[in-house]
Amino acid sequence: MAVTLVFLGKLADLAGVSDKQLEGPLDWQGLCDELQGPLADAVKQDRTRIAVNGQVLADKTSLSAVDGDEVALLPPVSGG
Amino acid sequence: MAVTLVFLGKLADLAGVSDKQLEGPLDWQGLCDELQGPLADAVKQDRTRIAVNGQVLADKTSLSAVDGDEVALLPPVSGG
Amino acid sequence: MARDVRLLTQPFNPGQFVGPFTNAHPGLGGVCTFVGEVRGDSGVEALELLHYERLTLPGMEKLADSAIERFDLMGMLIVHRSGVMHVGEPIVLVSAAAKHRREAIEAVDFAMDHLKSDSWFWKREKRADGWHWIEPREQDHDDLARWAQ
Amino acid sequence: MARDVRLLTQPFNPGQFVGPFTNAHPGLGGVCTFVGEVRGDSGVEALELLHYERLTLPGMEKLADSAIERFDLMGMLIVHRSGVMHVGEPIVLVSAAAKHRREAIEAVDFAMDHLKSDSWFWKREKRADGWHWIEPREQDHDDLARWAQ
Repeated sequence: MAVTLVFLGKLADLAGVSDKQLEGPLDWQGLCDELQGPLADAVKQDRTRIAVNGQVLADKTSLSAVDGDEVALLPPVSGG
Repeated sequence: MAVTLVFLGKLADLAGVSDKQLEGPLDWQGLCDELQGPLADAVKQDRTRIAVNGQVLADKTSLSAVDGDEVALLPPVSGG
Repeated sequence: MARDVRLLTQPFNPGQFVGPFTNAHPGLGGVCTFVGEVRGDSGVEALELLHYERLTLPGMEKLADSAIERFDLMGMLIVHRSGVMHVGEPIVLVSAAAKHRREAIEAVDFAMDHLKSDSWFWKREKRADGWHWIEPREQDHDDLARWAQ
Repeated sequence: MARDVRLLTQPFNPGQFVGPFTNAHPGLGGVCTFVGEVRGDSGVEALELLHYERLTLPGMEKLADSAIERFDLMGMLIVHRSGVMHVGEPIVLVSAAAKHRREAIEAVDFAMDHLKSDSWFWKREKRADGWHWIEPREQDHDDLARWAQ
């Protein structure tokens, strides 16, 4: 069991993978420490949001995930 | 050859027929003389219009039809 | 095929017209379609629409042309019934094909408002006590006024 | 059947959904349908839509529910593609069934504006020089703002 990070849209391109396992617990600072370069910049952008187990966080810096959680990193949607 | 009067919508009910032949020429006064009762009243109403050979008259009192013409009496449309 | 306008006296299946209309416009962005049917409420047993050959179809063709121009459509399809219809039968079908969705949707809205209150049809409804001629509703005139230039 | 929302990963034929949807609502006055396809202009060879299982379908279901309530619909159908699509393939189908035409047309307009700019999809286009991620257009945000309460 771990925290699963899911990269959506262009974040998957920047990460080079569509998902990744991290050891929990994971908070916003821990996430920022984990990511580097353009991927870290994109995740920190205002319009990039975070969902935990399908619930979108109102404030992504309040992230608090534990082993077993799925943390999705959501760049701005382009719509259907 | 004659002038053909065509009664549309409820005017056909009031006339008891859907069309009728009259000897031409036919003007507005001649038409009014020809029709009676509720049918005459309905034709004189502002919202009832007249078309000659498929052309709707801007002013129905300018009617001037000759033998061979089709004169349609058009009550207010109800739409499709 | 920019304009396809038909006046039918027999029941029709909307799908048989919309498929070929869509396929006739390769490269389109979207197709909006409205199908109006005889409603089942309010005790109406049947509906009759009467038309006048020399005005009704030419009027619908002019309406389609003006929608095509106003909304920059690739094409417009109008199929309208005349005659006696029963609950659940389609009365009217309007489809607009366009590069962009808003134009297609607005063109259908525009065409329906005009067909409902400004086309050459006379309508009567059969209820338990017989046939009744129908006048246009106030709401239809209000709808039409939205499109005044 | 008030709400029918589907996320498909394979090409679909709009007619196969609209017919049964219409038949499932006897007594309706009208059905408005919009079908959006991959446009053929501007050098796009293919389009890919990516979705996120835990948000995309639930989001569309919530959208359908809110349209049904806001426009007093008898039913709403939303079918949306995900995956790689080519020119001419349907991307999205929205149908609204209602007693009256204006509600059906406005509900489709509302649902399409939300789907185009406020649904959980990420889009990229393949051009001669490769794949490009697409951001929402300003126009889409303006369209959406029309529906603010």
